[in-house]
Amino acid sequence: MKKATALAVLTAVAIALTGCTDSDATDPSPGTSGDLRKVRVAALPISETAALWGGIKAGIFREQGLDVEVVPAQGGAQAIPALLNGDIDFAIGQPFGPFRADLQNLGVVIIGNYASSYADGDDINAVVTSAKSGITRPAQLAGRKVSVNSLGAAGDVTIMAAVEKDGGDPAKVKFVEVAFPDAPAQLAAGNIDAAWVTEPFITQLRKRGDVLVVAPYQATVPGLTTLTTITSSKLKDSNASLVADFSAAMKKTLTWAKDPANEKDLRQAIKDNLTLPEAVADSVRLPAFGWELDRAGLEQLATLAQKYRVLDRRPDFDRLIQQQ
Amino acid sequence: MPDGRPLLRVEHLRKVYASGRGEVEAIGDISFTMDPGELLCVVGPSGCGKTTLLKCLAGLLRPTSGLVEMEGSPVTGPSPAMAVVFQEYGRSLYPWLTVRGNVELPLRHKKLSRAERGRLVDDALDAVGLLQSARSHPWQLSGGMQQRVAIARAVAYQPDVLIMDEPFAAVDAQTRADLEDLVRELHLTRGISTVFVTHDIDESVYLGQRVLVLSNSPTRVQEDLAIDLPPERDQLTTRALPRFTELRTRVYEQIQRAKRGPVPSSVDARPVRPGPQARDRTDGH
Amino acid sequence: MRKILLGAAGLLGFLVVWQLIPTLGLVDPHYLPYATDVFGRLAEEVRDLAFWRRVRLTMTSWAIGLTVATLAAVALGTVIGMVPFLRRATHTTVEFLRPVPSVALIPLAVLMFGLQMRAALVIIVYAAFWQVFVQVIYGVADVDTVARDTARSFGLTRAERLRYLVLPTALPYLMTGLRLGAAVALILAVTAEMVIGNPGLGRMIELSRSAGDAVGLYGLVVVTGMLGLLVNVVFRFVERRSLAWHQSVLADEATR
Amino acid sequence: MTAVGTGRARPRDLGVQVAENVLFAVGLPVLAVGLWAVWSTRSTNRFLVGPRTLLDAFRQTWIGPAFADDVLPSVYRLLIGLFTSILLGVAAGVVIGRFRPLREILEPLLEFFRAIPPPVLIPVAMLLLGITDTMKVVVIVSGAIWPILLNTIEGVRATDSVMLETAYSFRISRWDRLWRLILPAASPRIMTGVRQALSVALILMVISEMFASSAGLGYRIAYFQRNYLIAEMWSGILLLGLIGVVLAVVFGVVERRVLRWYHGMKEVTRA
Repeated sequence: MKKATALAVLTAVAIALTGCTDSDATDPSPGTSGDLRKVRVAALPISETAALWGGIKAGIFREQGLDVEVVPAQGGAQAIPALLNGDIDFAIGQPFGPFRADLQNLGVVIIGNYASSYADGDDINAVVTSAKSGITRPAQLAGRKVSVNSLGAAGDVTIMAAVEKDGGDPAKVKFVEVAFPDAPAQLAAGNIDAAWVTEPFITQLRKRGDVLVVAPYQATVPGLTTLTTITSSKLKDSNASLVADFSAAMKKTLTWAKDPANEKDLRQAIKDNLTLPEAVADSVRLPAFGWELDRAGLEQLATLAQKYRVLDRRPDFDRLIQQQ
Repeated sequence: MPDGRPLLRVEHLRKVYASGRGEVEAIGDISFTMDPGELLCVVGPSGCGKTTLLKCLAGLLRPTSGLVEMEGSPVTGPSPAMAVVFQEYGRSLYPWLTVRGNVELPLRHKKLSRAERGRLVDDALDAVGLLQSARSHPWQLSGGMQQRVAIARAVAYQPDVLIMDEPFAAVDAQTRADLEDLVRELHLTRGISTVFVTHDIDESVYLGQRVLVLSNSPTRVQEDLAIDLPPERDQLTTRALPRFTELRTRVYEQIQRAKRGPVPSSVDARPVRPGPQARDRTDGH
Repeated sequence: MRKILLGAAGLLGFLVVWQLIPTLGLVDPHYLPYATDVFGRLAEEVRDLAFWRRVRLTMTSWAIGLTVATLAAVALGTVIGMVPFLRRATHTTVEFLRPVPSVALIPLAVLMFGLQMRAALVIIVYAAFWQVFVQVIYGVADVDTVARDTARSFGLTRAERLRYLVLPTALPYLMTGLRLGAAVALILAVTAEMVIGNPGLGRMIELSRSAGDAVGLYGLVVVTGMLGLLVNVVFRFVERRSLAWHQSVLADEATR
Repeated sequence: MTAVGTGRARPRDLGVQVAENVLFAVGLPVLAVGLWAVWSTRSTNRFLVGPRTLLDAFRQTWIGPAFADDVLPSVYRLLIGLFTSILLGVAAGVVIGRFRPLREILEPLLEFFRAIPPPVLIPVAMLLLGITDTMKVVVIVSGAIWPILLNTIEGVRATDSVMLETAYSFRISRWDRLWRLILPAASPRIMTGVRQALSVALILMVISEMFASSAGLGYRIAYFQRNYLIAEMWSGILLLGLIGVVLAVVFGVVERRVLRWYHGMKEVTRA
């Protein structure tokens, strides 16, 4: 009886396995990989990472003698410790990760930009509210419950700045932490009054009739960087050539990604690496890619963060920012 | 019960269990009556369905056919006029309750004042000599004392009939003798009508006013024997009486005959489908 | 047979109810997708090698974690259990460390090991260790005093006593600990992947959630349940076997 | 404890005995903390802290408003979740345990639900209920109820047949049968279930807050970690540990009270 069951299960598995697919399989790499240096890069599983995926697929890193493995990280919280203990070599993440790491003297450096918001036009993130909330301008967010994906980062800092700029009391905004994908449901359920979200959720929310209150980056620090490229100072000192080669490849990759001619490849990279619906992958608004850091913008962000007591000190920018 | 009607009447009682391999007849055909105030012992060979009979009397089992009547009305379920003392005292007393709690539990649904209830419990515990152990838990007592608690519980319930299912089968000989005397004493002083099921011949003769010998497969009443021993009995002298020995021998013979099988003169012996002998867990030793 | 039929009826009934809830519009299918969709997706998934790779990753960290925890627990448990002095000396420490929820260590594990499997292993080992350790201590303490005295009077060495007396007595306890530990280890293997983000089924659940893919999410919940069931069934079987062996050995000894 | 090594059977001075017990109880922890303190002065690992730093951080972080803002709501949700699980688990367990066909129908289903690693229910609960306190309590219940439910079923099912017959024969009321027979008889198993549920509930309290929260102990610890506030993070781990220990102690006291008869009986049969 038992044996028969086991046999049946085995047969079922065997039948199921014939004609298997493998969605993880990567394209066979052209050229040799013999003398490539292995590099592990942590990146968030979001559409912005398309440039990195696309650049790897386009062979830009291989040209520099690098074999890149993208390690999906949940956030800077996991990436920076991994960076420090040598588990990964580089990470792409929001600037507050390195800010805080620097304040704790952890030895992290920003070696370049990755993506920025837009100084004009539709931005890549925004505060959205339901039509019936009656909120139309940033000042009205005071006293309301606003969600951000991570407390104590660029989201709440720039929203507070936008509220103050509009004449509201920034201290009265009640921030709660809600992940971007959960925000639409929370907004609809009335658990929050407004949500700070990125694409594709802005489009999704506006389609159902919700209204855009403000794009806080654009309103306070236009063109503010959203994602930076970081590494540990230890790696930078001990293996300067690797850092230089990686930086060169990143620079090329981001230039490649900025070229509208390559947009199709970028969107294909999103489809290959994320489980997003096809239509969303085709319509999601991509950020402004670029390698050159806007140090003034970052310093301004840190100033605001200090002002709103999100950071209690100022990072040492001369040490932290080492544009390659 | 001055009208002289029988207290308990059993007529053509039959019980068949449906089991996986066909039907098993535990009781073939039993009829007897019992008068108020009587102490009736039921003996029979192992596996003759004594426990089944008892459960039918107590209303715990529904007979397949036949009738059990208590004071003129049929027994269809557990009756407030009956109290049962089970063989497995360890499993019929609740270990999480104290001795007092165990005795009091069945009284909770009787409409009694708290004081009245307390008096009944005290009285019953006193009767079995356990008043000073009232606050102990059953498992802190010896086996014999635990069975006394079970008897006290039955006595406090104030039943018209006390039904005891091989209550002393699991205690040592000395304790057993003490408990037998306790049953005799309760019967004499309180006049409680008692049905006492046992497989021990000596015990049945020593205790009973009447002994009902059951036959084996199909179970019927083999013999209904009056025990004409004096009501005042004690372990030494009564058991030494020649009459005691005679009665004992008589019951013994009947049981031996019962074991050999159905009596040929039986009119009611119905053919039974072959199957394993009905055995109650409690009879299976 | 009746049991199997009734059980199957129960499962079927559950699936029908599940299917009906979104069909009747009681819950938005975006939040509770149709059972048919979920199982359809599962049927697709099991033909995808990537799915099996994730299962393997999760089960690998589970297996390594459980093994390390068991070895450590058996070694420490036997030593501490056999030496009354150690047992007394470690009692408070054990009673303090045991109820510490292992998930409290997740942030620490992340800081120490980042995204590596080791971060998950720290948590798995910590949780599974106590389950096995406590059972081993019970088992070793359960050695019959008469048997122990007999062994001593015959001049058995410590090693011999361990081999012929302590281990056979403690084995069923160890198996119980192993069963409990295996279940806990699986819970934490999946949890660690969800929270830390090291690859495996747990991270896939988190990804499905953030992608708003309810069908995939429910499918993965079903898969983890099946894995849990499999682990339970296998370890319960092993435990029962070890108990049977234990008793048959005792019976053997008695007839000799 | 054992028959071996009772050479010194003569009654000893009570003071000496108490001192010895205390020494055994605190000896190893004191030794460990001492070693830790010494080690921390030499260690260069920036993610580990010494006992002094930890204690300071603990005082500064948790004694004050954070206790009311983060700790109490977490503990409150935990307790609500636990009590709901016990109530529902025992109630359903009694019904299912007493009614055999129901039990047979539900058994495989319940086994499956128990086997699901409870944290994977968090995303499901978030989908169905949104990110609310109710969701966190539901998550705790949906994980903690299974050990209680299954153990109650098992305990109720195994109620001794003679005890049941006794109850029937004395016509003990349904109510008394439930409260004075079935529940006490199942109580050792129920307590086993509750003990397992305790650790599951604590895990779920933490994880649900790490996932979907802007307050609470779990969120706070994750927050400290994200901001590299190492000593504060350690203090959070310590606090969680303390909550675990307090829960275990309270449970131990309750269990000893509820199951006094059971432990007493076991001791008697063992002797």
